[in-house]
Amino acid sequence: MSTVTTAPQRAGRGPVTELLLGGGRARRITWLVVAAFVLVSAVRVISGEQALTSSSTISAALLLAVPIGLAALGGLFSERAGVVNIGLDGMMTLGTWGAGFAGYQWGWSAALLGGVLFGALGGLLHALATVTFGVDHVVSGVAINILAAGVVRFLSELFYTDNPAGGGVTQSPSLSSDPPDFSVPVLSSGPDLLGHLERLNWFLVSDVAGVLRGLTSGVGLLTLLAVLLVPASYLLLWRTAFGLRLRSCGENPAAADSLGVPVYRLKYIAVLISGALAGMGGVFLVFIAGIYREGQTNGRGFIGLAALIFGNWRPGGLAAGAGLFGYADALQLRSRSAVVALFLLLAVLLAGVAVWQAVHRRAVRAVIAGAVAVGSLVAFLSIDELAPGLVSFTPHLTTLLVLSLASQRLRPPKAVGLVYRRGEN
Amino acid sequence: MATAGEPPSSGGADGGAAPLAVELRGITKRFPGVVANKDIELRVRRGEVHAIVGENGAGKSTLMKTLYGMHRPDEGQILLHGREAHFRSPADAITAGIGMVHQHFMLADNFTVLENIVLGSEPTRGARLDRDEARRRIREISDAYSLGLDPDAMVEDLGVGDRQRVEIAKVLYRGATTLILDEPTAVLVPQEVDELFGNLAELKREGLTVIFISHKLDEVRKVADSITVIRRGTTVGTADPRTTTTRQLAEMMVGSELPSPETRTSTVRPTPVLQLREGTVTNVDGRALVDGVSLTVREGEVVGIAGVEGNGQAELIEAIMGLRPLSAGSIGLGGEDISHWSTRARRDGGIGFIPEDRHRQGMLLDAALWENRILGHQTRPPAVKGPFIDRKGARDDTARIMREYDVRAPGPDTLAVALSGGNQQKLIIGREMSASPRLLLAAHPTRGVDIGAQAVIWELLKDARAEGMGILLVSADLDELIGLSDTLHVMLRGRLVATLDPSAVTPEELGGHMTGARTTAGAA
Amino acid sequence: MSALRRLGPTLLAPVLAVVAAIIISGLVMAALQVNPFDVYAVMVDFGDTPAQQMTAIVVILNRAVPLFLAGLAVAVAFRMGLFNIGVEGQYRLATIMAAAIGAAVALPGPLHVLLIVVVAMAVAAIWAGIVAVLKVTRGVSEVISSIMLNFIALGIASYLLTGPFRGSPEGASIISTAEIAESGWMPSLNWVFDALGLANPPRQLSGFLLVAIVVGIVISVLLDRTRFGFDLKATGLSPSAARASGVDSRGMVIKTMLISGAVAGLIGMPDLLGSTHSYTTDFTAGLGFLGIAVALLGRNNPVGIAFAALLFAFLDRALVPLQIADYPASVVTIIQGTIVLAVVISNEVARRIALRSAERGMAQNGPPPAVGDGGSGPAQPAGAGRATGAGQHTDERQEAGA
Amino acid sequence: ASDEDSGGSANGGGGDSGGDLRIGLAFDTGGRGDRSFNDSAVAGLEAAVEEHGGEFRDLSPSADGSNRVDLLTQLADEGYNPVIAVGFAYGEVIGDVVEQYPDTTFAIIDSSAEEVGADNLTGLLFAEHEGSFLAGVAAALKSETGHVGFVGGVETPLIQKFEAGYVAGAQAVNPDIVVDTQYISPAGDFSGFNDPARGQIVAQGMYDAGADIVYHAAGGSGVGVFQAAAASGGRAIGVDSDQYQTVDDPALQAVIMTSMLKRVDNAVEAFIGEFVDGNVSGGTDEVYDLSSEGVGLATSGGFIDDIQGEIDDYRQQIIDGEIEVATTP
Ligand SMILES: Nc1ncnc2c1ncn2[C@@H]1O[C@H](COP(=O)(O)OP(=O)(O)OP(=O)(O)O)[C@@H](O)[C@H]1O
Ligand SMILES: Nc1ncnc2c1ncn2[C@@H]1O[C@H](COP(=O)(O)OP(=O)(O)OP(=O)(O)O)[C@@H](O)[C@H]1O
Ligand SMILES: [Mg+2]
Ligand SMILES: [Mg+2]
Repeated sequence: MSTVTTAPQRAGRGPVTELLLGGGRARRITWLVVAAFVLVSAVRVISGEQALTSSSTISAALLLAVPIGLAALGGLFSERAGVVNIGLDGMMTLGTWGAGFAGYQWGWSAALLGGVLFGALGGLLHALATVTFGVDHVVSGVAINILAAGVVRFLSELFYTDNPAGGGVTQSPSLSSDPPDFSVPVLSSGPDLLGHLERLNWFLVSDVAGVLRGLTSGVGLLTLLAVLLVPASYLLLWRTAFGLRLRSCGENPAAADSLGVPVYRLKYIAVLISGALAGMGGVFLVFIAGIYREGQTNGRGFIGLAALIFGNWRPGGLAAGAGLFGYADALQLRSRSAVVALFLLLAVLLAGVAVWQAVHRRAVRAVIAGAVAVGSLVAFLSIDELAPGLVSFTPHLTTLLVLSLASQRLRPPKAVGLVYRRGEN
Repeated sequence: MATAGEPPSSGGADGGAAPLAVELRGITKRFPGVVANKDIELRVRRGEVHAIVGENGAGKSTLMKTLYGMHRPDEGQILLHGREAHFRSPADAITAGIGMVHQHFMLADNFTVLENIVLGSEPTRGARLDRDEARRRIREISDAYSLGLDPDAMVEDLGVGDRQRVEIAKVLYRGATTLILDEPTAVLVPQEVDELFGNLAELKREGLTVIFISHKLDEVRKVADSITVIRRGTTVGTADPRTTTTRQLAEMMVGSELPSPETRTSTVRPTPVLQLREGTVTNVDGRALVDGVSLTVREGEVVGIAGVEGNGQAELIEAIMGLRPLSAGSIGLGGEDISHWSTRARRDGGIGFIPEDRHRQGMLLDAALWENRILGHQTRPPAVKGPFIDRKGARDDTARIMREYDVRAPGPDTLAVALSGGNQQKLIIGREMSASPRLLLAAHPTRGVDIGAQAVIWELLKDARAEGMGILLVSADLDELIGLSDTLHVMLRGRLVATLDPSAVTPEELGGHMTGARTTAGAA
Repeated sequence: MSALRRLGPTLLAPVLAVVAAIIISGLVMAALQVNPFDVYAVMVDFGDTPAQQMTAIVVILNRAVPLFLAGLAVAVAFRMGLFNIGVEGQYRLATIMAAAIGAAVALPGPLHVLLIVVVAMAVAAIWAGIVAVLKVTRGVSEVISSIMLNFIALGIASYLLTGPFRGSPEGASIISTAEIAESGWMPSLNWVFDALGLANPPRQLSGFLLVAIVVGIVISVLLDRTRFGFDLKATGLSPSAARASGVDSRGMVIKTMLISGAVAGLIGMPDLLGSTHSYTTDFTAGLGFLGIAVALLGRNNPVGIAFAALLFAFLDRALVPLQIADYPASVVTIIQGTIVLAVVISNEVARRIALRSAERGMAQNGPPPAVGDGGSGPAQPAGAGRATGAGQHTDERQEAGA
Repeated sequence: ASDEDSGGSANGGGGDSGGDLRIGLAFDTGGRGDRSFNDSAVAGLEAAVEEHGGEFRDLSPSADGSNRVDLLTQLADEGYNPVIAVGFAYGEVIGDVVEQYPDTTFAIIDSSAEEVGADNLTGLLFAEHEGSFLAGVAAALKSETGHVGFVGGVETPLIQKFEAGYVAGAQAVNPDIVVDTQYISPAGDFSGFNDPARGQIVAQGMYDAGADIVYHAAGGSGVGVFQAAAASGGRAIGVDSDQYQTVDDPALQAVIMTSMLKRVDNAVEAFIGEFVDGNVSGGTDEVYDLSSEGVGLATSGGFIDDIQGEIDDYRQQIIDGEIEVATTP
């Protein structure tokens, strides 16, 4: 056989990633998480900001991350099948309405079903436009966002004005039953061992306890489901024949078609799942509020899209993106002074970068990183509390910073966004 | 002997003991406004290698797509082993034992070899994709037909030869008994072609039927048991490869003589136009893709670079164009050091570029021809006046190119995507020539182009050379390389490993150098 | 003649689109048990008196101006394949900066306005430039960074408005920047009505209409007639081919985002300079997102965007009369969404029809006749090509075949 | 859908007698059916129509509120008089409109007319800080942990008035009380009025930190605050309308200790009454405060019956001017 000498080409890594990510992938990630955790714990001890790792913050982070993560998962299915989904937010909106409508009449399980169904309807429309009619994916998504806003308002007018059960044009009556939630006995309820540990404020130990307690107390059914959906999506997309076929539609639909893979049908299924998951994100919001409320999604669909890209179109990655966002958001909602402690975190991180760059004789970069590190330190020491306007974008800025510090090895599905027409390739 | 002008006789002309594996009767396929296939007849015997030849756009691929169920014929019948078949999709054709290797690779780059092969017919255990089973079966096929595949390699990391074999494995994996290969050799070097033919022989021995499309008539005669010639959408006849000459075949196809790429007398002048010194290109991991290459192109000289694809030729060309940075070494253009010039400056400085992949680097497919005329020449007349685009100038000059270079299209406002590959290529060449570059980088200038257009392109290159243009030619077509070049380098793993005299070397020798089978010692 | 033929398919799309949109949204309305004919009648009823009709036109134009600018900003980036979702943040930040600086300085008339506009353009361009720089240097996807920067801009604007730029008295129900002096106001265009002998409506026709027209023309020329525009279009169509042709793709990303941002900076100006004269917490939001829809509807082409902006403005105006006529406001939103989808679908269909006819024209020229087969192209009377009216130049066919 | 509502006015057949009362109402974004502010205004209208006859027409602005001027001018054009604008957002645009229609009488809720200075515009203002003071009193009296909270929707001057009064009230009862205050979104980002999930999370943080009573002025996000209260066994104080009545979930009713009432309905009804009587002075603001029962505390559910006496004391002190409640935190 001829020797083909093209060796694997891997895109370059930035310094931070290189520093932290040597070795096998699982090991690298574990190490990274542990290092980050120790760092945060240390910052908590130094700054005295208990909110950094309190169970209250962590459970809030989980609540904030779940709808974003569900939207991102929705995006994952659709984009892996080659269909860009800017309409996630609209599908989520439909999901909130469906959940409210079914929920006030038949309780929480119907709400879940209703929201998922309504979201899927949005997906169906998107599939119809993009797959059958070959409309530009972004255009269709934008149109669905506009349309969804009108549809939910219209339906509310139809069903909720003068509804004896309550509600109005901007909100549904209350759900007639609440979804169950769980706390792990002994650890987080009853004796509440973790809560005890958390209150000791020990370095690392209390942080671990806080995080664990945040993740194990009062966890809603849907949260549990959403968390499970992440590995489930991975297994479905990467470990089954169905997943392989679905992904092939996003990589090279013509190749898939030539092997008898029903590309159109799969794209339809994927976009339907996408809408259903986004709708489930909407259901989650309805569960928290106990009602449907117009405008409840507040752009979370877009954040979900960002989390999807952040996570390199992978379930684990997007979960990390949603988690990071949720954490930063929870922190700024919990405590404005805790946000200031992030400056210390940034200072430490950038100092590390500066040293790394200096070792590699990249003087300019080292100096820049060092200067910013010093600036962050000064900010940490001199600022007590940030103005509300400035705190409000903590999660967004954090996401952006992480993205620009970590190097980009993003790999979108190759045929994503391209309209596939059989025989035109 | 060729029987032109009439459908193939149904009788067993050459001791036809073998029954028909595939029979196409009166196939007609219309696209909006185009009749791609008209009343085509094709008979393929079981266990033979049956070649289909015809110029670009003759309708070969369309016919094969019909047979593979990718679209339905408007008229006519498909018979498999004597029984009529109706395919609604490739899945039906696959079930019926037909497999197709497409003209353009149908591979997902971001998938592994295994995933590409099993896609659509995955072995499963429960709901899970059974990778172990898949791996086992692929190894089996790979060993049986000596394809040498690594199931877990990423396709993006493979060279063309390997990709080709992945395509074949895809078909074999599905248990196809009839294989369609659409121009499988266009991107292969002779050794790889030989290996492929070895594989085909293997398949034939196993009783498989192969339908084979190629523009390389020598090859066709070498490997095929029988030949069907298609011209402008319809069968013009069949031919017996043992009794028909290449020339006769070509005449059946296009009614013209077979062109040859031979150069006339040497026109090399002493002034160098391109001087590359110790040029090195590394990838992001720091591995050298082009490793200390030095070469000189003089005025009126064609310098050919031979090499198996993926040995750094593409990177070399890109480095000279300024599309990749040199990590070491220098590039001189007519005495000036251009190592740090931008691509635009290099173009302005007199470098013309015929890219290897015309769709990716040479054209804006969704733009009109006159806009494509401007591409790469945004800084100079006649297409541009100051900071503004001169639409009229560009249109007029496009019309001139179309006239002078025989680009067949309705007019400068036609979208480039509507042109056939050969016509696109002629437009690119015309465009690059009209700036009268000092140096022309020509990468695979005739790839996938039919022999008619090929001849035109060769003539154009020869004329340019005679006028004193320096040409750096990269090609996988060894006849073309040997015929056009004044100097011939062989590139292997990023280095120039041999310099050969084109007048003395045979394609087989050249192929030996390219794969490293021969050492550089005896090279001219 | 040939120009008309070339125009044929181009005109077909919008006409088909509007017809389809009317039919589809009519069906949707019928499904919602609303009489579409009545709704359409209300929509096109601009009032009884000339003053009312002119008012309606002014309302539409005033709404169309920022929509047009927003669409233009999005389209510039779209042309080269960049998805600038960040127009929203860009114009909001630009407007508050411009409002604050405009209120802080005293300059003679036109200069004052010019300064405010330039500040707005610069701020928005810088904000968009961050997206470009992050993309070029760190490979951050412009989709994420512009979404994130939208929120960051909103936060910063909020901080500036409540903090350093606060101009409204303590306790006022709306927080705003200090009011810009009258020299910094944009005069209205209502003299046009007098000049044309039309009824002068009580509403002020935004003077920014002229600016928008000029910007539209400039952008149109820039995109379609200049080398820069060619490079931009080429990069959008095929980044790899553009690079091979000598386009500096990184530089293009930055330049394009700067231009897109600069146009985005203008979005808030009609309101700021024409009516509010200060930035407030209630400053019109969401124009950046609508701009995406407008740009896509207008197929990234300045003239198309102008029509799309007018269409949106027309639909927006109908919101009030429809409510007066007892149709729920949500119907209008539904119609808007439906029209966007309908227009887009019919665009697509029209494009395909045009492509078909182009192919047919191609076919008349035949599959390329073989070399040396000189002149034996498909024997067809030249008229056959014309008869199909496919918008192709049959004349050249003779040349090619000969 | 809205025709039956507006047609539901006492006197059928619009415009048959020239002297008929035709009232125009322009909603804040959110529009009719928000079960709060806008609906309260409608309730006032309905009561007025009940009393004086006539009809009314209500219009909702577009989602981005860019057509507020059109709503007002259309209503005036159609001959509606008086025209009432609901929400301070109209404050910015109403000046030009009232000038353009000098013969129409306008009123604006939550925005001062004195700034505009036109004599056909009346501002209907509320002393939210006074009502909130009482809410703070109630919270402090009822709190067992000495720790209460306030969740604001958007950090606007209006909502800050609620915060200022509440904090002052709580501290008046217990100077050592801990009052957590937090806004869901900063000024200019109106999502804070419509995000129950964030409302829940913010309030939950307060309960987690030890607060047992949380007062919200967060519009639609408030239901999240109630959810958090229910989940943590705390209590909450509603706002604007009697939310004990408007929340239809019994589990949430159980945690709504009281609501700070803002009687938009009263204000609207009173204004129309003045209009009918020809008593609208114009160019001035009418402030609805404790003394005029424009603000107050709801008693539904009976949770604050036991402290009613103390609350009434404070109310009287405010009415008498003995306590001056600040309007900014
Ligand atoms: N999907 C299609 N839609 C419209 N026309 C098509 C399509 N596919 C092919 N054609 C037309 O059919 C004709 C035959 O094309 P085909 O691809 O079969 O040629 P070919 O013989 O394979 O050429 P080549 O040697 O270049 O591969 C062409 O002239 C082309 O115009
Ligand atoms: N979807 C299509 N619509 C219209 N014409 C098509 C389509 N697909 C292919 N063709 C036409 O079919 C002809 C040959 O198609 P094919 O794809 O084999 O050519 P190519 O790859 O462009 O050229 P080559 O292989 O010779 O470089 C061309 O004329 C092309 O324009
Ligand atoms: Mg072909
Ligand atoms: Mg071809």
